[in-house]
Amino acid sequence: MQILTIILQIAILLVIVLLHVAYATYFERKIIGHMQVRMGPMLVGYHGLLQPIADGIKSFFKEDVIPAQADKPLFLFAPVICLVTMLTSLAVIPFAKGWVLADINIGLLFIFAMSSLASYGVILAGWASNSKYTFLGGLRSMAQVISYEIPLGLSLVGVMMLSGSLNLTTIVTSQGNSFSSMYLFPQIIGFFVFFIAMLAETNRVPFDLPEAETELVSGYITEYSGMRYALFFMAEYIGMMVMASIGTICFLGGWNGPFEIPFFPPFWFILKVYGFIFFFIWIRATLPRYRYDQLMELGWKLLIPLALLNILLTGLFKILVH
Amino acid sequence: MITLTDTQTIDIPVQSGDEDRYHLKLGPQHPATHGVLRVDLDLDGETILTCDPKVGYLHRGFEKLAEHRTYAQNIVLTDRLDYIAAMSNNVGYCEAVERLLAIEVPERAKMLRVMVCEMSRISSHLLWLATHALDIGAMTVFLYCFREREVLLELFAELCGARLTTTYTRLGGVRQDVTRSIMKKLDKFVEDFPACIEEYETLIDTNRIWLKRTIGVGQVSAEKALDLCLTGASLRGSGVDYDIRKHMPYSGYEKFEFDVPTGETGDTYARYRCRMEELRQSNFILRQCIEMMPPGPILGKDAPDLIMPIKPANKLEVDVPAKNALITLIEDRDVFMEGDIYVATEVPKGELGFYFISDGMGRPYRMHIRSPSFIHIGALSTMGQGVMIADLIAIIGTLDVVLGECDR
Amino acid sequence: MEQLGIAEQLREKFTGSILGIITHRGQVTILVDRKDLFRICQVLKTDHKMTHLNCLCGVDNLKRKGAHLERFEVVYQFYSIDNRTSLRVKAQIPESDPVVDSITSLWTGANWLERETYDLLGIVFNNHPKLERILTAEDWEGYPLRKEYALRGDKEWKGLEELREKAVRLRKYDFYGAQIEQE
Amino acid sequence: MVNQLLFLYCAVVIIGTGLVAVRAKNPVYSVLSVMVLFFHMAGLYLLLNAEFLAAIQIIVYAGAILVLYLFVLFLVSLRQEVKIERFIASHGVSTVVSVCLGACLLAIIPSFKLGAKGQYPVERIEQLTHTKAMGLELYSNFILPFEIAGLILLIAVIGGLVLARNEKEVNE
Repeated sequence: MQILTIILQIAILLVIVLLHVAYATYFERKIIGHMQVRMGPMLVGYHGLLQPIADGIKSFFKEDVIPAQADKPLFLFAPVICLVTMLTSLAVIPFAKGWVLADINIGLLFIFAMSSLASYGVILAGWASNSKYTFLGGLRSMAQVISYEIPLGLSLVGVMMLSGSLNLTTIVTSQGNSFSSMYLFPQIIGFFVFFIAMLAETNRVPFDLPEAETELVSGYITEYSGMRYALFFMAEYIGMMVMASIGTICFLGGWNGPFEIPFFPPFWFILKVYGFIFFFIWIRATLPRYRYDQLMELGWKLLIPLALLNILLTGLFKILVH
Repeated sequence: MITLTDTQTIDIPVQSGDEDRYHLKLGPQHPATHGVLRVDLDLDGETILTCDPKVGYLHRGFEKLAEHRTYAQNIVLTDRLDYIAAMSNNVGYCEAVERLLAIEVPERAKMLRVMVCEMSRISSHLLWLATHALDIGAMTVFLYCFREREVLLELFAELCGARLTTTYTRLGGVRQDVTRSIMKKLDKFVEDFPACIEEYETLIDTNRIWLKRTIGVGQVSAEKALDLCLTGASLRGSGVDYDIRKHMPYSGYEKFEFDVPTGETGDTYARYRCRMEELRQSNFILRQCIEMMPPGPILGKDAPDLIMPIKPANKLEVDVPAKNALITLIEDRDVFMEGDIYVATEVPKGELGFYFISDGMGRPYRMHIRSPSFIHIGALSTMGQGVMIADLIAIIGTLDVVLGECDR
Repeated sequence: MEQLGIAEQLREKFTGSILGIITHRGQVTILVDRKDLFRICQVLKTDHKMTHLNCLCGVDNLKRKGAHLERFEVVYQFYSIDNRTSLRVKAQIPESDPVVDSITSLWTGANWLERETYDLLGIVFNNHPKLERILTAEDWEGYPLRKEYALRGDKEWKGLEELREKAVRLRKYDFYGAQIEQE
Repeated sequence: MVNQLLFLYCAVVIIGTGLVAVRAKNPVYSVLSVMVLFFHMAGLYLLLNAEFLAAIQIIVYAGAILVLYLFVLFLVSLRQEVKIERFIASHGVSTVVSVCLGACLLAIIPSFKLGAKGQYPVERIEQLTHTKAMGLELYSNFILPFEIAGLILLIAVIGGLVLARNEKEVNE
């Protein structure tokens, strides 16, 4: 019985998240469209509202082209790795008090582990396609993941120190209810580092080097088509959502809001996540792309020292308070 | 299955020898090569060791073709050179032929030519800015530029019926006169455009990432730029004040007031600044055009007919194209004298030169097109050495090449 | 006229190598012996500040009659940005030995222009770093801009068939270069 | 019962993937099977309630170190690697070595004692949470070895930097 409930919960969560993914693409296109003096999708449904469904149907029925020279098992498996790891990390995210599939002690670490595994999908996709562009995309992704995992982890150490826990629910509750007690304010440096590292971790502009369109055609997904291409896309958007959720939980006080919303406790959480995603999209419409070495420089020479400084300051602060 | 004992030699490119090198053939189908340019790269990681551009995928043999068509028929070919600024090519070609055949052009036609030239310069620079920014990753500028370019292309369509392949000029003048509605729309465009330039600049000009990606990238000194035979904004970005509109004025450019912006550092950013300044200057010239447009005919009195003498009457050998084309022989005119001429015009991409040899017939004996893109791509192998892939893309963008013009 | 002055100076300096000076429509052309071409270009670049190479192209004179004309000529157009003067230099090249010195060491930009001339006309440039076909395919036959070359041929480029054959042949191998068993 | 079944599953998979890692002809597959192996190692840690260790196992070993291995693999010319003969030529030698190793492993089995002993039995860890228990232990009793390990790593990092820099200068 218990297993059945869990399966039901998982199913509900999956459906909701996948719908969100579908409509995140829609909103990305709409928002960027309006930022770029055009309309975005307009034809399918009222103001293109059914566009994501049409896209889904299209990519589902499209031919799945597998290059003759590709390493077939890995080529087929790579998008699945991406998607599964991203979906798995959803399990530990608390959407509201008690609204979490698995309230484990090391929630934060679990998400790190999953996101670092997602890079295997990218790397293997790049290698297995047996194309030079995908290979370079995979190499870039590897280097990027290795270098940005570190500041991403370090930026959250401050939060762990303040809350004294790796459990995501505890992190939210220890921030308290009021607006001013969000970790955003004591951890402003950490938030800055986290935000940039988060963009890099999800391969979004200005760090979209693994799939840099004008340099590497489409990077690691150059050879993919149809549903497998869509799987990568879904993984990217779920990654965005997971990262936005982590940002919300660790810095913006999770589901706490100025007042309680009856019957729907995750309201504030979802609102904050939407805010994050809007930022993602806004940045994509605005910024140019970094160069590979500049990206490395930013990661190693700016973000990691800043994150370490943040840890030091937080430690000093804790010592002084006690 | 893998069969380890099979080590037969086959043609699959297996890396061998120098393992540090990674060969990448960038293009000809690649979003950032502006057409069908292929660049053979030897990479060490992401750094380019050697860079070898390959062209010719769009070679249509215009120079050969031109020898079999009359001067007037060849105007159509010039549309297909730099298809982004066809007007400038039309004007450049006609200026050259008119110099060769000593044909007078009336004042109004000259002014109209300047007008369409500057319009196409703006449209070409807008496309350059759009794609250059897109290459570097800023996608919004792309659509902003296309918004303004659309106005210009619509004006072209209204003027001569085509947006890209205009064939607007004729030997001795232009094909169509402007209407009042065109002038009104152009006036509005000229009025609004400076604000648009500022809009683009607010988006990218002071962006830290943009500066990081452009300053110091693809740097060439003035001496090196001359050595590489760069022209246009690519040369002026290095600080050489060479603009054919000032140096060898054609089509009445000497009557206009405008500055030639030059850069100092010769890097991608300097060239970007130069072209942005050129947009302003072109707009200023357009303003003067609107104000100074003289009345009068648009076609000179001694403008030749579209039909031209193909053969001197005493020769009777007939070759294939003359048989197929519906061209009748008319009497020789004395303007068709033997001789050669090189006339260069300043097109958006740089110096577009036409070298003609006439043997006294209505067809060029030899037409050579000095296309800026061809020479700029030739410079790529020098400029692209030792940079990273992303920088190479930026350099291809900053050189502003069009492969139709390069391959001819 | 300044251009003529330069031409005269050159004639004094390279006696015997300057075969003639032609003025047409205000543009001055000097015909030079191909032996001294490189040195003349060098003098033009250094002494007369002709730093800008406008144009370099070859011409096939097969159907053009003239006392001074050989089968081919190579045309160089120079411009001095400082003095605002231009000059055209033509070197005559006989059919039997279509060779001329390369000026790539003076202008790197001449590299591709010379390659193009070689590609389309078959004029060989001495000391050129990489004299290969550029606009046409590597294994193209004939030189398209020569006057005897037909405007329209009657057969496909032979590389096309080879490519097709190669594509069929390589289909038999997999990622590791091993032979795929036929199904 | 469930725990024991899980342990059995993990152990079998670990042995299987370990064999695959050694036997696979394609080095990329070797690395990938090692990754699966690390996963099941993490599973074993989880069975012992050592969730922190499990997470670190995945983050550090699977997420970072194996990615580095892949990096190196991709940088060497892989297709040639695939074609050449395997590096151990004679099966005799390898058989002897592995039999000896197996014997060693079997010989130490009796010294294993079931159940965790000492200051931190499973119940205590469950109560404290593993992360906290480990942190307490590491930063109190084992602070000196911890610092020494950190120092050694620092030296390695500096050494790597120095080596990389020297090579660059030589190249220039």
